[in-house]
Amino acid sequence: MTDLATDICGIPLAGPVLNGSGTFDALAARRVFGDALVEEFPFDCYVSKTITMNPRPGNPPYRLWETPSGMINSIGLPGPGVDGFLERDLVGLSELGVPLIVSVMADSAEDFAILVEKVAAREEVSGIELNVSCPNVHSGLIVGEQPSETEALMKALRPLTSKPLIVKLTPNVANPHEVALAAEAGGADSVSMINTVKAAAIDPVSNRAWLGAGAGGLSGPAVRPIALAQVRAVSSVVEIPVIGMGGISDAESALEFILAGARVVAVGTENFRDPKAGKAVTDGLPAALERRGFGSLDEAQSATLA
Amino acid sequence: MTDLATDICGIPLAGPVLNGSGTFDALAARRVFGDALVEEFPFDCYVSKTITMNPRPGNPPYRLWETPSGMINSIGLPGPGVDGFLERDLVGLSELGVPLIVSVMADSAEDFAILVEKVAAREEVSGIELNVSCPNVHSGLIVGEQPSETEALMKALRPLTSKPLIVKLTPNVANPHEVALAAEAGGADSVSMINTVKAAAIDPVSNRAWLGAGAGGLSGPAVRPIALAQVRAVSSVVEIPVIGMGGISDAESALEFILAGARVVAVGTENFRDPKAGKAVTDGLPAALERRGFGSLDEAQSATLA
Amino acid sequence: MRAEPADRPESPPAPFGRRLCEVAESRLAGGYRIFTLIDETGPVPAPGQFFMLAASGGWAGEEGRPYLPRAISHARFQEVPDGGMRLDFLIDEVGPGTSRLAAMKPGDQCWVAGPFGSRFSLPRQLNEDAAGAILVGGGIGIAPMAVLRRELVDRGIPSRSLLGFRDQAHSGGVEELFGCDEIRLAFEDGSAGHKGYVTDLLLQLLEGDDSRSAAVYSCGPPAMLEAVRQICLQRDIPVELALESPMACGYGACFGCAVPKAGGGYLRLCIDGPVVRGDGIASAMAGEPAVD
Amino acid sequence: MRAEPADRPESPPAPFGRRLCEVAESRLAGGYRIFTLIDETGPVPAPGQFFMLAASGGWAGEEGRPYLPRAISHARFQEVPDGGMRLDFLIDEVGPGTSRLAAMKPGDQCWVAGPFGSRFSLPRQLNEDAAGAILVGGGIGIAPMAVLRRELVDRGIPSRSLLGFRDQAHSGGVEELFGCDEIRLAFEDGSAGHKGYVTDLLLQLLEGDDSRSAAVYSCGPPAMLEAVRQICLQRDIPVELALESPMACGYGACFGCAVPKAGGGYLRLCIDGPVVRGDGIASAMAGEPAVD
Ligand SMILES: Cc1cc2nc3c(=O)[nH]c(=O)nc-3n(C[C@H](O)[C@H](O)[C@H](O)COP(=O)(O)OP(=O)(O)OC[C@H]3O[C@@H](n4cnc5c(N)ncnc54)[C@H](O)[C@@H]3O)c2cc1C
Ligand SMILES: Cc1cc2nc3c(=O)[nH]c(=O)nc-3n(C[C@H](O)[C@H](O)[C@H](O)COP(=O)(O)OP(=O)(O)OC[C@H]3O[C@@H](n4cnc5c(N)ncnc54)[C@H](O)[C@@H]3O)c2cc1C
Ligand SMILES: Cc1cc2nc3c(=O)[nH]c(=O)nc-3n(C[C@H](O)[C@H](O)[C@H](O)COP(=O)(O)O)c2cc1C
Ligand SMILES: Cc1cc2nc3c(=O)[nH]c(=O)nc-3n(C[C@H](O)[C@H](O)[C@H](O)COP(=O)(O)O)c2cc1C
Ligand code: FES
Ligand code: FES
Repeated sequence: MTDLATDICGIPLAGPVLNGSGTFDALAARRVFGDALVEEFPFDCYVSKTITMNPRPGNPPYRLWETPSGMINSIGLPGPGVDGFLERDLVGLSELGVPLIVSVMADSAEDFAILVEKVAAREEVSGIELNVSCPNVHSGLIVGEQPSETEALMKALRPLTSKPLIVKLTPNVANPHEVALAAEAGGADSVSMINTVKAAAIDPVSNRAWLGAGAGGLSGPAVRPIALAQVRAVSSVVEIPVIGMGGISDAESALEFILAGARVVAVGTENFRDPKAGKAVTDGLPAALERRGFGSLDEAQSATLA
Repeated sequence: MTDLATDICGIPLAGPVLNGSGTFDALAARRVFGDALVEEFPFDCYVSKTITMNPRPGNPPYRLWETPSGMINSIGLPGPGVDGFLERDLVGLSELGVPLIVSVMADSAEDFAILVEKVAAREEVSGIELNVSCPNVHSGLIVGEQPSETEALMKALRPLTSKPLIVKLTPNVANPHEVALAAEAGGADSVSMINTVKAAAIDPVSNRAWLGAGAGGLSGPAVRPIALAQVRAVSSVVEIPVIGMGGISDAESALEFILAGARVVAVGTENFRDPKAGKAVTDGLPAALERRGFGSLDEAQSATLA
Repeated sequence: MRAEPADRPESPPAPFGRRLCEVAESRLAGGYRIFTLIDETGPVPAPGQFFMLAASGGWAGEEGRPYLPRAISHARFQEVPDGGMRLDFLIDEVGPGTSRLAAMKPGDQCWVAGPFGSRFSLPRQLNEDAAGAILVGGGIGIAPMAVLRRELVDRGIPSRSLLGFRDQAHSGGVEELFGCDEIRLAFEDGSAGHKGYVTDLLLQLLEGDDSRSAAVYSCGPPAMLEAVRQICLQRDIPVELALESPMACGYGACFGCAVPKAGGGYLRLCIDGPVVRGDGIASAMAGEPAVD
Repeated sequence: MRAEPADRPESPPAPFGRRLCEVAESRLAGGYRIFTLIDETGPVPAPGQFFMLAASGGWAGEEGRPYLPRAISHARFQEVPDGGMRLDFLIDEVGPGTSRLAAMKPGDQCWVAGPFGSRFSLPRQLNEDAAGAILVGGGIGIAPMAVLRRELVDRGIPSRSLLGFRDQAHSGGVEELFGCDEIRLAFEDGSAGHKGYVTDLLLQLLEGDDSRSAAVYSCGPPAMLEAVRQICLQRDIPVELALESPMACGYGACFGCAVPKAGGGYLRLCIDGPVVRGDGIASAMAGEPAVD
């Protein structure tokens, strides 16, 4: 059996498969599936749903729309707010047996700083992902669209913690590598990508926008070719590791991201089709590596794409 | 039978269905299908493949990759160059019995100007589409990514002809409406959108980039939700009409674009699946309009999306 | 008799992951279709619970839809002597997902995850004074009502079922899923039973009855559910509704199935429902797709 | 006898659009599969031409692929007394598209566009001194060779067929599609016929023969085609090859099927091919997907 052990920003991982933020609520899953969820936890590292300063109800329904080979969501970051999360949820998440990355997002650099400090202070937390790219929240400027804004934000947050800071990039820009380079220059330890692609749908009956929030973000296999292009463009210019995602549905597609330059991968929408999708990806990796002629995960991670 | 007659930038059309540039070679189709191609021509207006200054061989193979509900192409604008096109192809295209829009693209404003002047001089030509968005040609700056560049280009070209100038927008920007507003400010008569979305694929055998040119553009139903969002974002801010496209595969999806704010639509990738796809869209429109409660095409065109 | 309505009975955890189950049968039932899966590993599902289903081959039509699994309530279960269960589902073909499920043939495989979600309470848990249960079902919503009715019969709890349909085509499954005891039908087109809405029957019943001893359960189209909810709220009658909402995952992962709560905010219908108390939500019509 | 090799015979225009044809039969043929469509409106296809095929239901697997139609050469046609044609196709299941086509059952419908592309020339058109034809086929590439051979038999033109296979599993269809006259087989694994490459047989034949009277036709894996091409070019023997390349449309619309021309630039294989002269292209291996 091929050894899949690896690491991301110094966090040791039993394998290269994370979940995409917001696509797997481990606490709800434990309620539904019982302790089997923990015993067979499908990811090598758990990324929380994006946490905000204050509790948020999320966007009005409808929040989902199925598309050809994908879906649009407009969830709007419902959640208990950072304090509720740290008080109530973190304990449960620390029982999962895998390293924990907490995703945070705020409207201002000041609030981002508060979130980072509060979250980093907790020893259960191995890393922090900065969501500067959510298309479903009306927070005015999307920091992640501007390299200069991204760099400034990173410079402000970097001194606050020695824990890994991961910047989640938006795909909705002309040149994601510029934003990635800015994140790196500002001190980011890693970039994760892609977040969802801006998308819309029309109600088949009422002729109005289907989504309660008007528009949302596209995910699933439909966006995989877009994600692969962006992962490749970014990983070929930055030194920091890339967490690749966008439409990964099996080991083969996960390996494509690694060949495109990602160090590790995350499974998002596929979790909705199969609660154990993360495990299915991991289980398929040794054979997928072999089919493509790699003796180890490391070989594939260090392959460079011609 | 519902009357589908409409117009785009003053060009009267028997119906609202165009082809996407580069997705239907009417001259080749006539060789293959004979005169039936002309007798049952599937579009209400024909848009040529993008024409360049000089003949181009196009990109090395492979140029195609099938994706979940879509495809990536990296064709690279092969063609006879503007003079070859005007000498040899235009006569054949003028026999199609529908208005003709010629798509052009150049590396510089000067060359764009030459193309526009040469093409506009021909009476067979009803309008000119400016392709400032092709992801498959390495021409340095993609004009269509910068609102200021787009506006400057338009201001340079506008005085050269009174024929309609249509700007084909790239989807690979954070805010397509800014580019659209710039095109409008520069004097464009219409914007067409979306061109293909930057995408990549990995060779399943060699672990290299599959496409000869490294990357390409995604099209087909997979991108439809992205196109709908962009058409909506653009049409809600510009006054000029929008030509909507991106994954249209039937009358229902065509109508979604009209509800999102497009005046007319174009069929691209679906032509590859069905050579008469344009006609299938047109034929299905009356029933689709009725299903959604519209008495006429015009009613749908003037509906505003809540 | 307890002083306070107790919690609902607990439902067992669902097997983690999804599993392939074989299609044993598929048959027309009026305008609907009933198909049967053989589930060898799942626990006995409770009334109101649902499964996420996806045909294992060709789950994707001409255009990459259906892509996500579809939430479907079970309409009946029967334990099989040599282990496992027969699960019946009642399907209304409204789009690519339900059509693909309905097209499965015996021997085909179907991905199954679940059972998921909350179950109906027992009448005494809903209302300590309950004398029995009133079940109000409409259209495809008769499926969970049929399961609840069976459980009540098994437990010896009296129930009366009021079932409403637009027309004969939208009444599939009644004969097969319901016994003939204590059932009253309403057809909007007057083709059988009472001509009109099922809520007419409910109102008749509640007028004759002592409302204080009623416990109402309902599943059906949003407009019907909201009418039932209003009738009960106005009379202070405890009511549980099985709602629908677009779902991607069914187990709390996507936050997509939001339904507005009574006090503001949203619940996740897949884990906080699909069975909710009438006074717990803002409306039965807000979280539903705009289907007629 | 004409002084100059003439143009290829013209192929009739394809019906504009695509049409539904019924699957009449589907059967295993060694490691391959042969299925039969009833085409009621298309013209008789010429040897070398191909069709774009897509199963009409479930053309899209778990993940929205296959999405585009697939280019498939016909392997045989037979006019049906009451109008129309039986079209046989030989299928190698290498991915989602060919697998879905192979899974079609009698009575299923299949979208068909075509026949498309160029046909093989007749021997005298290729080489005015031709005494007959040498057909070199490999693997799935025996399909167009079989059609060409039948035409030559019908026209009374002598031909010899050399067919090469990796192993028995990759030799499906030989018995059914070829008569037993003048056929020589090569198997790389030595399981039958000559042990080795079909090009060995070709070399033997050309050594014995007067090369000046040869006209060679070939279809098969890229490496085999390139070997045949080199053998012929070196000996100045006119050769026509039926190539493959990824295709989206099949009728010249997408410019995706580029194959490098001898003098630089690219041809569109769907309309300038799939049958090309050996000296017209830069290599038989450049426009092919990287399949083994
Ligand atoms: C808990 C629960 C239990 C259920 N139990 C049953 C049951 O027992 N039997 C049963 O038949 N159904 C049941 N349903 C409903 C069933 O899940 C839906 O009808 C089904 O998901 C529809 O899928 P579809 O692909 O057939 O139709 P869709 O194409 O999804 O269309 C259904 C309607 O949804 C809207 N819609 C949503 N998304 C889209 C989209 N992307 N494109 C087009 N339209 C869209 C449209 O208004 C359309 O009319 C249940 C639902 C829930 C939540
Ligand atoms: C003129 C012509 C005639 C032909 N005649 C026949 C015939 O008679 N019988 C027959 O069996 N075949 C024939 N073919 C070949 C056939 O068209 C291809 O094998 C078929 O298109 C493969 O489709 P697929 O979905 O089964 O496999 P794909 O998944 O398309 O895989 C086939 C190979 O193509 C590559 N590939 C290309 N795109 C992708 C992608 N998006 N994802 C993964 N891999 C990809 C891979 O290397 C893979 O191994 C012909 C081709 C042409 C051009
Ligand atoms: C329902 C849903 C909710 C999501 N919520 C978040 C979120 O809270 N924070 C975040 O950074 N990304 C969020 N994402 C984006 C995913 O983490 C991931 O970047 C994206 O979906 C692409 O991967 P996929 O195609 O595998 O789903 C969400 C995606 C979906 C589908
Ligand atoms: C094979 C192919 C070639 C294309 N060539 C051109 C082109 O020459 N000029 C252009 O402006 N757009 C070109 N496009 C983009 C289409 O016109 C259209 O904008 C895009 O494909 C989205 O529409 P669709 O999803 O319906 O195909 C091409 C698209 C494809 C698939
Ligand atoms: S359906 Fe995914 S959270 Fe409820
Ligand atoms: S396959 Fe489209 S041009 Fe040849």
